[in-house]
Amino acid sequence: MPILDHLWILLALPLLGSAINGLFGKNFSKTVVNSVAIGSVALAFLAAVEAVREFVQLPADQIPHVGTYFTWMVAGPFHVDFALQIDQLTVVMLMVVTFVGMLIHIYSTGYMAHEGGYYRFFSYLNLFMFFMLTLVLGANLIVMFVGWEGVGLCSYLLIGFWFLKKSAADAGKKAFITTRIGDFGFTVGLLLIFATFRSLDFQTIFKSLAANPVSEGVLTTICILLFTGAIGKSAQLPLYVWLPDAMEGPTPVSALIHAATMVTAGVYMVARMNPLFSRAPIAMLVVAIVGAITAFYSATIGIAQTDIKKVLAYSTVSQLGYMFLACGVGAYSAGIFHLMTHAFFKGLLFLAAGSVIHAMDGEQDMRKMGGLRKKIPITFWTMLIATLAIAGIPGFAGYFSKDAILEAAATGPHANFILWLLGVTGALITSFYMFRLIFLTFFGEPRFDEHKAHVHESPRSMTVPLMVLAFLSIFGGWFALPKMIGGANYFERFLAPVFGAAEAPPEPTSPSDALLHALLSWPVFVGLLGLLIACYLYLKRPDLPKKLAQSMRPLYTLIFNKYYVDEIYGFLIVRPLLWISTNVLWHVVDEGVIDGVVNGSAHLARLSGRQVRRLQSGNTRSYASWVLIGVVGFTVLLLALFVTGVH
Amino acid sequence: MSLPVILFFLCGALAVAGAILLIAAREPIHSALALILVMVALAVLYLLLGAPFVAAVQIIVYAGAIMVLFVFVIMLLNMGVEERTDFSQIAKYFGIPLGGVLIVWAAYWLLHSRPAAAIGTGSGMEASSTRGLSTLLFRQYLFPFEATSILILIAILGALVLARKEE
Amino acid sequence: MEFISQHPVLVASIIKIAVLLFIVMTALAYLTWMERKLIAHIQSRWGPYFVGAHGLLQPLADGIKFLFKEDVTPPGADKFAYLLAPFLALSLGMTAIALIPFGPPSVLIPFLNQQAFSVADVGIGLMMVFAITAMGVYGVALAGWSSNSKYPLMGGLRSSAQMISYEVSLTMSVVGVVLVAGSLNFNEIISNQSGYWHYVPFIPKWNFGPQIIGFLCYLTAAIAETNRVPFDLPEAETELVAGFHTEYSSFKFAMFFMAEYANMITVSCLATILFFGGWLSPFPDSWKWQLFLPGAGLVLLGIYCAWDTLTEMRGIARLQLSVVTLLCLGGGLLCLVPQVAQVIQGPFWFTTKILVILFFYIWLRATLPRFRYDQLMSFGWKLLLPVSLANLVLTAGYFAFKWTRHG
Amino acid sequence: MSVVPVSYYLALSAVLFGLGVIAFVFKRNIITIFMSIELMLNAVNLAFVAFARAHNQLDGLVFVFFVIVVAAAEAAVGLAIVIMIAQNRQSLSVERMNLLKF
Repeated sequence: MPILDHLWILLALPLLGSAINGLFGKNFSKTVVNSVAIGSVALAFLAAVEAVREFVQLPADQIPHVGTYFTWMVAGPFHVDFALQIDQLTVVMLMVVTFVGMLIHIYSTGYMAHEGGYYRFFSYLNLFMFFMLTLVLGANLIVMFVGWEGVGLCSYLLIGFWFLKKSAADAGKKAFITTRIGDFGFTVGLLLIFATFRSLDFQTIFKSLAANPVSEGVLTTICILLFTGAIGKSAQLPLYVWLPDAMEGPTPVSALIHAATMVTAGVYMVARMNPLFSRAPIAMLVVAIVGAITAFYSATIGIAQTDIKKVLAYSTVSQLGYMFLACGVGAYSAGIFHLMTHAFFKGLLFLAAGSVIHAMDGEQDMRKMGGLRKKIPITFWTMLIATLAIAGIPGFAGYFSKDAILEAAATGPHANFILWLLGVTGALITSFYMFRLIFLTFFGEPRFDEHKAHVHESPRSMTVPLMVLAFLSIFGGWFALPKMIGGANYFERFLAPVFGAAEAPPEPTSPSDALLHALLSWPVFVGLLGLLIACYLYLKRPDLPKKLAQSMRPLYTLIFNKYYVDEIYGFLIVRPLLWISTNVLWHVVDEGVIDGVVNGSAHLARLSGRQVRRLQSGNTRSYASWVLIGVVGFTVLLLALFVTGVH
Repeated sequence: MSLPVILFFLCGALAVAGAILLIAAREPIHSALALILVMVALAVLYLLLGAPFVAAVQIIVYAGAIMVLFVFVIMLLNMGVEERTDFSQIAKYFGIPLGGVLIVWAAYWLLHSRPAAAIGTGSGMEASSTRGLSTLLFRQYLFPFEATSILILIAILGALVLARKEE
Repeated sequence: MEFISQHPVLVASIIKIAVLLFIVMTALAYLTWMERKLIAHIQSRWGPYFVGAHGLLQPLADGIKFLFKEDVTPPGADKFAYLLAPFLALSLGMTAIALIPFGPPSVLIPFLNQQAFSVADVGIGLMMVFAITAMGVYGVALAGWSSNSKYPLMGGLRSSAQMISYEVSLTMSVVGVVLVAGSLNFNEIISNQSGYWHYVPFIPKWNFGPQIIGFLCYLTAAIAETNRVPFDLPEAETELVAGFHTEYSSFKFAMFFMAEYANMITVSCLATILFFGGWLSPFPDSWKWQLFLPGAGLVLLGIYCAWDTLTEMRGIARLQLSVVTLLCLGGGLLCLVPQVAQVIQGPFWFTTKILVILFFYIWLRATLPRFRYDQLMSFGWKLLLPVSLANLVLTAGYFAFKWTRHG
Repeated sequence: MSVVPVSYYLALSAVLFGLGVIAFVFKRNIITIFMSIELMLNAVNLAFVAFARAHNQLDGLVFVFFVIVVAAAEAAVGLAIVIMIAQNRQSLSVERMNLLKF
């Protein structure tokens, strides 16, 4: 059977796995849980592959291919089907999600081997896959929104997986609430869209948009509202604060949700809605600005972090910034491209970091590491590859995508020098702190007690995914290779039908200067520069960083404390909120009004009961008399009616 | 004043008297006897109404079995006369008067409401009524009939369970 | 005169009731005599002998004795119920007999054109009889309760329990007959039994044959219903002095006695009607000589009495017996008159059959020991009822089969 | 008058029923209260028969049968219960059986 007509299978498989593990997993052995979880995801992956195979053979006029399964809700003009669609963009996301997801499932079996609530973890993970696929496949904004919120839920559950640890539970809450703020905007955006287009179905929206132009103001509002949602979900300024804390969750979770898939949902959404955005220049500009600033800003924070995962978290934030920058300057395909490569290398980075932490028995502070190069070679090499990729060293995946983005920022239709500058600086800092991470972790002398911490390479189940991802981090970007020798980017060409309206096709140039231009581009330069600086500071003169910190203490402390953003938020938002909640909502509204009503009614009931219970005399004759009274009353009534009716 | 009319008033009076006696008597046995009197009187009325079979059943089952059961139980327990306590004010001041009201007023209503449909002695339709009754009972009302048999069975079981001595 | 012509039913009924009462009373009295005599002879004694020839005046003497005895009412007895009980018992016992047809309905009373041989020919006579006998329990129960004494109470309890228990199987055992006859009317039931089995000659088509199980059940239940040996638990002398009527004396006691015998007669009548073809003669109508059987019988009896008078009797007894002789001969000769013979036919057969059954009753009493109470109950519920039910089912099944076969 | 109008029968049944009700409220002895219920049932039966006669339909009589059957069942169970009560409480007065109260 053509699986395209049964896309729901893609959703059903992980959901089934989640249900089985969640309901019965408690009594299963680890093997069973593993086979169920991985099996479901692997099957989903295979189904996705098959779907893509069939998709590729589809004639162009049947794209996007929409499958409507049942009418979900109908209220007057408001009509929502449960419909799934697949087009080029979906294909990319589908492959990324299912494949990386599968790898991370496998990895988790090794990483979580010694954890309690094993089945719970995998049930959540499968559930996440389900929602993520819903998000990606949804053919209308409502279905997409379900996935959108669902992944948020799973992220909450998984961040707080060790809910006995207060920090983890708090982090979960923080993530949920912060994203909720963004989602509020997103929801309003949905309402506005429906109000404008009388539909929430992607194709319908785009068609009607193409047919009769909508006033730019409305579009801008819509786009900015949607973008707030993206800001929340994809951790952009000013709502990025939840992502670093989300590192409380298990590392595979960080890899899957907070690097590879969920956080990129915002980017996906913006790309999906590109017809709207591209008609709203101001919104585009906002997106671009937010993206660029985030990219730069969080990169700077990354410099001073000591927790290995925190560094990666901030780098994720900044990479997401790059993606939005791409979208903002109209290079959606570049954004998605970066999304994909980022999924590979950032996932790899996290997994490798996880492997390091695994090796160090849960130690996350880079200052207590060092010299692990020999002890855990596989982890080291794979992580190095990922770092080269993210730093944008030519030949690695990250190079192509980041280059495409910056080029778009520089020469694209919406080119803007300042944004470009921010991007480039960000790239420099990125490569610097990434290599700082590498050097601190793997080079130099061990800064931990060798005898106490028996460092060991991770099991096969963890290393294999690392290697696979490393492979992808190298070759995952070579779709763009032909561009260097003057061709067009395969990736861009593939995605052209989706973004065609938005993007101008790249003008062909002659091979030689294309190659030259590519190799002499700024990204390469800054990438190498960052590498050198890091090398100098942390290999040649390990004492220098401290001196630097001393010399520019205020800046350092500012950065080290992440610009005190959490504190500021706490002071500006959380404290007032707490105060109002405590003194008004709690003591006045809840205790005074609500409890008053409840207790009052209870008291009333008791009073009346005390009176009425006298009727319950236990004396049959009294009861009989009451019945009799009722009977007489009724007959009187009936006969009265009868009389008036007849005579 | 033809025979049936005389009989009607006679038996009606007997029935009412029996009912009043049932209330007045303090000795349960006397109440039971009064009730039997009522039943017999009613049986005669059924005869008047041309339903001899029902009359017979009334006597056999009601007077002959059910009331015997009552008498039997009264004798078995032999708890003496009933004590006229008045713990229930509501019954004293509302129940009984209301009952009186109900009687008078319902009787009045029934006497005056419908056009007085005449009823003869019903002689001559006895056999036919019995035959028709049986056909009705075993054809149209077969299911309820069987249901009642089940009901009886259940009642027997219930009585047995209740009466059984726990050892 | 004119009232009579207006209400023939009333007048006829009154006359018939009077006659019937007289007959039944005497019958009761002499039933006691018969019983004592029979049992005595079975036990090779003489039985009552000195009051009148063959003790023929014994019942009379007893009656007088009862009348003149002191009537004691135990202290603390419930006066009303205590009085009511014997009246209830006797009157009910009598009333049941009023429904029995002693002869064919064809025979009418002159001038009034009403049936001669049954006081009330009700459409559902059987049901009515059962209704009345069902009420019979109260006599016993009330008597037992109202005497305010230990033994009567127990006797009353026992008998009421026993009676309601056996009444069930009594009714059940009869339903078979009702099915056969397809009617509850006595006359129809009887006329339904007329004729012969065409494949077994000379055996009248009485229900006795096909309903043999029903008959046996009926007989047993009937004996229990009338508290006779071997089911006379309520008045088991050895256990409860005299059961429910221990405290009764003088005429009230007599009434209980008569009530018992009246019930015996009733159930015998029922048995006759239901199983032995009531007033039908066992011989084919073609045999004309059977018309003269009653007369001949009486004459023979008279001749025997005459011989007895001349040989055995002395003094006053001879006188008395000669009176009897004359009565028998006269009656016999009267019965030999054809018209009279025609009329007397039904009652003659009916009484003969009743006498046979009564004889059986007495015979039982002379022979059998008494049941134990629990035996009685378990017998009634666990054996008699199921068997009679089985009989009912069999009969019903037979008819269902038959009717489905042909119309 | 030579025939009895049906309304007379109905009135009689009404009176009997009312008396039954009064008995129910007035009597204190469980068994007699039971009897008053039977009295009411009888009154209803009378009404049934009267109506059956009035409309020349036998269904009413059938209903009478069912009523009687139900009454029999009720008596069987009820009296068993009464016996239990009497054995446990040594009293038949409903007014003394008021454990089930506030």
